[in-house]
Amino acid sequence: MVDMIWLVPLIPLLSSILLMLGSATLPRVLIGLLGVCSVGAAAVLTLLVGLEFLANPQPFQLTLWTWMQVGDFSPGIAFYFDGLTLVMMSVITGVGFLIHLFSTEFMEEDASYARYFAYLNMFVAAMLMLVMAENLLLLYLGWEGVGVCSYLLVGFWYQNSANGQAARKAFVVTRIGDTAMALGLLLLFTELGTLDIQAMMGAADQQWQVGDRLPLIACLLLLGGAVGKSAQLPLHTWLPDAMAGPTPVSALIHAATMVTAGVYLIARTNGLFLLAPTAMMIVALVGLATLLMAAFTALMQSDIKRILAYSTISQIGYMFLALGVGAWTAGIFHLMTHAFFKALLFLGSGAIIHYLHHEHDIFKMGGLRSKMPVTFWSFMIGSAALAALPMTSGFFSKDQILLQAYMLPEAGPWLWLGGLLGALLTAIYSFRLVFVVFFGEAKTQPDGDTGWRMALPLVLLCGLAMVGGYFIIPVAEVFPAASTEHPAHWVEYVSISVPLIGLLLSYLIFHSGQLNVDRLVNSSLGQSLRRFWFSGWGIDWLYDRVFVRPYYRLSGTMLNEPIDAIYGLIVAINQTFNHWLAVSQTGRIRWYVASMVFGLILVLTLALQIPAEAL
Amino acid sequence: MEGLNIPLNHILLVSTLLFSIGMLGLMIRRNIIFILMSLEVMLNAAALAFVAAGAHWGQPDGQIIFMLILTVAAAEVAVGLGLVLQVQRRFKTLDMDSADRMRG
Amino acid sequence: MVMVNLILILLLGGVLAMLSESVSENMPRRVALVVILVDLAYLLSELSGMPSLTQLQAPVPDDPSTWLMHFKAQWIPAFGISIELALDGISLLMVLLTLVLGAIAVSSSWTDIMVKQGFFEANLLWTLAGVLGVFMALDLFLFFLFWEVMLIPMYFMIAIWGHENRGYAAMKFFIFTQASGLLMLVATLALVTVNHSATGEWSFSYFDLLNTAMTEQTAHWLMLGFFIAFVVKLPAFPFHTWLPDAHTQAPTAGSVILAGILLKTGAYGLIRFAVPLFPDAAMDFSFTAMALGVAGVVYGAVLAFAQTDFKRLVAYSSVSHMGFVLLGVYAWNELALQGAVMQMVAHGFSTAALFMIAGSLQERLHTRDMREMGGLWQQMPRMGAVAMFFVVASLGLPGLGNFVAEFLVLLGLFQVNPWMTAVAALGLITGAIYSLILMQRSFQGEPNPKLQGHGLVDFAGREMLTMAVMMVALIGLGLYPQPVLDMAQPVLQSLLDMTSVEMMP
Amino acid sequence: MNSSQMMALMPMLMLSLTAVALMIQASIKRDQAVAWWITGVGFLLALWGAGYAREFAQPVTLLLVVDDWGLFFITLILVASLVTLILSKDTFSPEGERKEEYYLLLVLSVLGAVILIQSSHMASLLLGMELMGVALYGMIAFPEKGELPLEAAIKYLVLSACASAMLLFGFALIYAATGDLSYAGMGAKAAAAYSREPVVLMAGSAMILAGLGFKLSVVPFHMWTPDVYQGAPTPVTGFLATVSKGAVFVALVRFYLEGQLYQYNSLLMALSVVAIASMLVGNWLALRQENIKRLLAYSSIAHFGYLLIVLIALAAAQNPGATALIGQAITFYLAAYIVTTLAAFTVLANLAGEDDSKSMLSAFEGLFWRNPLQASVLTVAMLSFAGIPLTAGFIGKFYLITLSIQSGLWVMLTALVLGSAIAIYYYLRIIFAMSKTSATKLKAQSAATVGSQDIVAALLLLLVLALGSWPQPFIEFAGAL
Repeated sequence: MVDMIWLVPLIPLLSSILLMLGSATLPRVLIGLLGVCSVGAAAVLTLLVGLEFLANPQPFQLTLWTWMQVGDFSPGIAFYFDGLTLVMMSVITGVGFLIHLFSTEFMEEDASYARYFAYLNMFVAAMLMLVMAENLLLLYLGWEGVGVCSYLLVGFWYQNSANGQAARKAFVVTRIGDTAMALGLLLLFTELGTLDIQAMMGAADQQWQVGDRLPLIACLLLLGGAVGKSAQLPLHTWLPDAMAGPTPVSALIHAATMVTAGVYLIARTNGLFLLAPTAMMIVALVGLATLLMAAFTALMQSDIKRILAYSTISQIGYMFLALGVGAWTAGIFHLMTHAFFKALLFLGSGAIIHYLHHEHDIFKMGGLRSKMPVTFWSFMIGSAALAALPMTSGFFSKDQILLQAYMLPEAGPWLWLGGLLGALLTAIYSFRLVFVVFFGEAKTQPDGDTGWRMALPLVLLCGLAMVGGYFIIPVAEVFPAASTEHPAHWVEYVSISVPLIGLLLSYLIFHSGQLNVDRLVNSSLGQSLRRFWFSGWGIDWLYDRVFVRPYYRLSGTMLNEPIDAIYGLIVAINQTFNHWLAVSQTGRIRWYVASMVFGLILVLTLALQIPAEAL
Repeated sequence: MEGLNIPLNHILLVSTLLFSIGMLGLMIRRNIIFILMSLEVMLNAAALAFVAAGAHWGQPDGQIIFMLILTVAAAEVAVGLGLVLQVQRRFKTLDMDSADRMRG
Repeated sequence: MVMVNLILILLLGGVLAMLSESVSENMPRRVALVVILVDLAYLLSELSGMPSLTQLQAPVPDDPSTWLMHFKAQWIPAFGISIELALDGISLLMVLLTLVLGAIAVSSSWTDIMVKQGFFEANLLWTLAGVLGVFMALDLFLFFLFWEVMLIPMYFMIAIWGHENRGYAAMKFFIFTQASGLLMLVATLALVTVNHSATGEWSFSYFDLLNTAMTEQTAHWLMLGFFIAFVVKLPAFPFHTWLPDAHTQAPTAGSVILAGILLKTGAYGLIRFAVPLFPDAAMDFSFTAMALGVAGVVYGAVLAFAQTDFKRLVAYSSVSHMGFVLLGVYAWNELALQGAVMQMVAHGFSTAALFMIAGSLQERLHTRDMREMGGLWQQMPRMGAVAMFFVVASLGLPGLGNFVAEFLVLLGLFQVNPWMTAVAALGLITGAIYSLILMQRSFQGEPNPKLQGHGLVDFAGREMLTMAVMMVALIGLGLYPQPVLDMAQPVLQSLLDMTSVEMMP
Repeated sequence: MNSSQMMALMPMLMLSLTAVALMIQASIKRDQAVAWWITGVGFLLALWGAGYAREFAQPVTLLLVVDDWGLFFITLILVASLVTLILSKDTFSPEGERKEEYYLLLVLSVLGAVILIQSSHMASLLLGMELMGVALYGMIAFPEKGELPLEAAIKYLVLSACASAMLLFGFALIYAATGDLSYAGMGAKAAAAYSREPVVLMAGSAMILAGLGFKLSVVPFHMWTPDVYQGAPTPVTGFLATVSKGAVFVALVRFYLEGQLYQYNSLLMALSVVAIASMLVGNWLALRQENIKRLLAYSSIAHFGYLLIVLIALAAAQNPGATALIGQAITFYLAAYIVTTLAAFTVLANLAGEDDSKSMLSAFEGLFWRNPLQASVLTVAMLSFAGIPLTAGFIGKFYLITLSIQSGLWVMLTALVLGSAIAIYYYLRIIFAMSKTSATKLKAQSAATVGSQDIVAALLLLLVLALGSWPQPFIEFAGAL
């Protein structure tokens, strides 16, 4: 069975190709079936392979063919399968399947139904390649592949140039990170002689000492790729804009799978990062900074999808924090639970948007609790998990992260405190969303509640979001053993209670109105803070001024080829000579004779330069 | 030839002078007749130099060449005068500065 | 003789195509296509008798008998000039590329040539013949001859069937390449003279000239002569300015051939002549050359972004892409060289396809100005999808040929100069920026109201077939480039061996 | 003079006989067609004579030297004269009945050229050059209509006479210094003269170079060229550009070699400056010229600038191999130039005739579609001038570059490359104009019948291509001279 894993990415890929070729001819039903079933089949295969693996947890690898061989450089089209791979594949195919199913209803009326599923299937295939890759080059293939699919799907409704703008931004910003990552690959191969992840980590272990300069550089370059893809500071700006795509796309790509690829990358190359403690610390700090920045920003947004987008950035910040403090398992665990509840939330918001005529502003919604019960409960559960209320899946994963962060010597408690602040904010903004959208008075009328193709995924994801915390992910072999020490109990209690406090605050502010923050908000400091947070800490503005506009200006001023001016000058010189010489051809005999006389004098002068000894 | 022993260089100098005068005439004269006359002066300057050089070396060659030059000059002038007639007929002037239809 | 026949078939085919115009207006293009396919089939049938191409023997650069094919006939014995053609892995690759893209070029101009079709197809075939000659000639005189002569039909293609500003573009193209060719001629003759004074024999044969001994300074100057000729054709910054004009103004088939094949002659020349003939000088010069390569990569990309003319944008992207080739060649190690060779092939397809799309748009919209486009996907989804494919290919999406090429170049370059690699890698980012803006301005965005109801015709059978060939080629190169790598490997290896031996103190 | 020497002068004799025959014919019955035929037969006989004379190659008195090299050029200029003759038929037949003097002038001019080529003495040089020149004045001024031919003739006459005077004066000075009038004698005595009278010797040589430089139209003695080219009847221009210039160059080479002028650095310097100036100025002048005849005039300036490189290279030639190469180079380049120029003027004569406006570039637009044969010939001629491979001009340039490299003439080489690079532009302009499609609406010429001129053009085309693509036989031939 395990030999069949190459089918897992292949099936969606084939389906994608089929959909592209038949986009004009296939009937819609068939399109939907093909799109959903291919991922479903991949999910089933994953399940079967996973069961076999769990029975006999031996990592294995499968080489299909040698991609290219140039000297010592011989990356293969090869897969590596272990617990981490299994987790990722399960999330991708499982959640992916549900989202595909959801999409059949969500996209029902869209003219480009086939194109949508083609892209989506291709994305699944690329994402699977990413997580299954045995070597970094193949991983890079998947990495760029998902990038392109993300680009295509964000800009799916291409007639609106704003969407195209968002799509290009997503691609280009992540490409910046990707380029760093590519350089990392070059460095790793040049130094270690291989890109095969396992072999590379082995070689690194032998060649490098902990704290060396080279592993630090390599890790930082990889981190560059990771922050790009995972929308962490400073390359996070694309994700909120990427919400321009269809909502299921946001759920799949920009919440559950692709954006967590950076986390996967770091976890996968943990052997390298362990050699570079400084890099680990940077990862943790990036995570912390991002989670706080995004949480503050999420608090201020009014577009339902942007709230979720910033919340995603923030949650991935937690994962980075986890990776940075060495809580590998916790990071991956949070990745999984986050995939469940964030997909749930996104799909829920998709349902709202779908039935509310593409309304995105939460303040124009309200009171939807009774009209859309399935959606409401989805949101309740999803938000609870997001806020990490006890016993939800998010609780288990986030709690582990915070505790392990606390255990880190020296910086630990500070990281923990930062994480707590984030948790508080998370609880506030997630329930702010719930209260504003589902309680209070109704401002718009939905067309109804979800049909079964939407409801089923929501319900299933609700279940996962609730019980996901009890899953045990089989990654013990993948990562170095975490310390078994536990922090003092009060730390644990504080960690548990903070989200509850956040919930309470949120209730008081946004539902009961007992806590009035208007004065605070309307103060001048409050206003400017609000604006500052709302804009995502002004980072977009900064980038626009520092990078985007100068680039436009640069290319604009060079439009007419400065280099050509040099050649233009040569031409002009020749033309000038031509002009003056042509003028000299006056047509008059006397002038011509003068020229000859001049020539005669010239020749005589030159010829009479007789060396002194001859005279 | 006793008593008439002028150094060769002096005669060459004179002929150079003549040559230059002819050339100057070519440059400043606009009338085609004068131009032809200037040419004649130049040719004769060369002829003079030949004669002198022949005398210097005691050879007849210089004088033979002189004869040749006379012939050549005559031929040139003959054709030249023929053209002058045409010029006068068609351009209605002998001013050569007016013959500048082709230029540039 | 096979090689001579290959060239003759094209030359005579050109005459035939010209004559066939009298039969029917549409005859020449059919004749041209058939001629190219016959040529290709002939080559393949001759190759099938050879030992498996994947296990090519490593040709010893200065021993012609180890090459795949070798042909030598006296031509001008007074100067030791002969008709010497030879084929090794790299030339074979280039020859195959030439013929395949040649067929594609004919297909790409199937309908847009209105006048003098016969002469057009003849010029096309003659250009191809010249290019084949360039790729196979190993007598430096003969090489120069092909190098210059192939420009003439190309010149006519631009000057007669080009777009609005064709005169200027054709002239610029011709003068740039001719003037730089003069330098190469001087360098060639100087090299031969040096060899002559050393051995007392006149010879233009590559094999005789390879090991010419000369002073460092001489080698440096001569190398420069070759280098400039080749990088003008490549083109490399700052000699590239003929390219945007020529590509933009050429008819579609002309652009396809220019970008797909003609540029590669420059790269081929560098690999075959500029470096091996003067290994030490070339190595001394490599930093400058690589710096030019990097400059080209970035400069081309920045300028591409600014363009509003579809073809001009693609043209500048070529400048950027060929910068990678220059980098690959002068990094001069196996990885980088393989990358350069890959880039030559992959860029041939991806850019040719983009030019074809540009041509199709021009044919339908009568403009190349992207400000007049927008939202074309709606009316022409197939063309849009195809364009998307080649755009992402050109921005270096892994899984497609261009990625393999660029990655190998960067990998090889990194071992030589990491900092330069880092700057060159900027090309990946800037490449994404201009590629995507191309899609945005033409196929995506709000549909241009002026184009509504124009009844734009989407790609149909012939066009899709042509495109499919190139797509399959790029995917093949991207996922299993090994056949190409294997073909080039022995050649590159022996070149590397040779230069490394010579560079020993 | 014995009979073998007489045989050696066979081409000259034949031409003289032709001249006499023409005069007799004129006195009997004036008929242009007959005169044309007589001239043609005369040229053919002279051609035969040139072949016949090879067996009797020897110096004939002090004045003339008959050798293979000279005979080859005689053959070449006879061919050129034949072409001129063929082209002249159409040009001058509209002039009316009484125009057969033209043919007499042509024959005399060719005779002058032949003498010039074989001259080895000051006197024969003078006679040859004047015979050729004076006849040419007449040929240039021959058309009765239009002012341009007359203007051209008078300009040529005055300036040419001035140049002759310079030449003569130069010879007088050299004679004064050395006491000898034959080239060989001068060469033999020059060394002694140099130590005695260097100024006179050098001044004399310089004036001779100036005088010959005028005929070759090198800068700064070039100014007459465009005006005369433009004003003269097109066949005459072709004749002037090929026969006159070719013969003068051969004479220059003889004088230069026999007189051993290459020994004097100051002279070489003067030659170099003139050569470089010609290469650059000629090409610059041609750059934006709209009249093709003038353009070709300017381009010829540049070409003789290129050719002068050979003379300079001679000074640096150390071994016989290098000298042989130089001989080949002169022969090949000159031959290539003559053939190419003939081809170009054939087309010009066919298309432009004597209408000045028709020799403008604009008149050639779309020629490819109206008259493919003539357009192809002109294209190949232009490519040959530009030195593109497969044409004769390329091999010529190949020689020049090789020579410059061998002799280490880097400055000359640079000028050559620069000049050639500039030249590409204007040669290409002509080709581009001919390929313009906008002019295709112009009616196709009603030249349904293939005239003799088409055949001449086609033959010249083949010759240019053959010299360029299969030069080996000719190289061997030139090497044997």
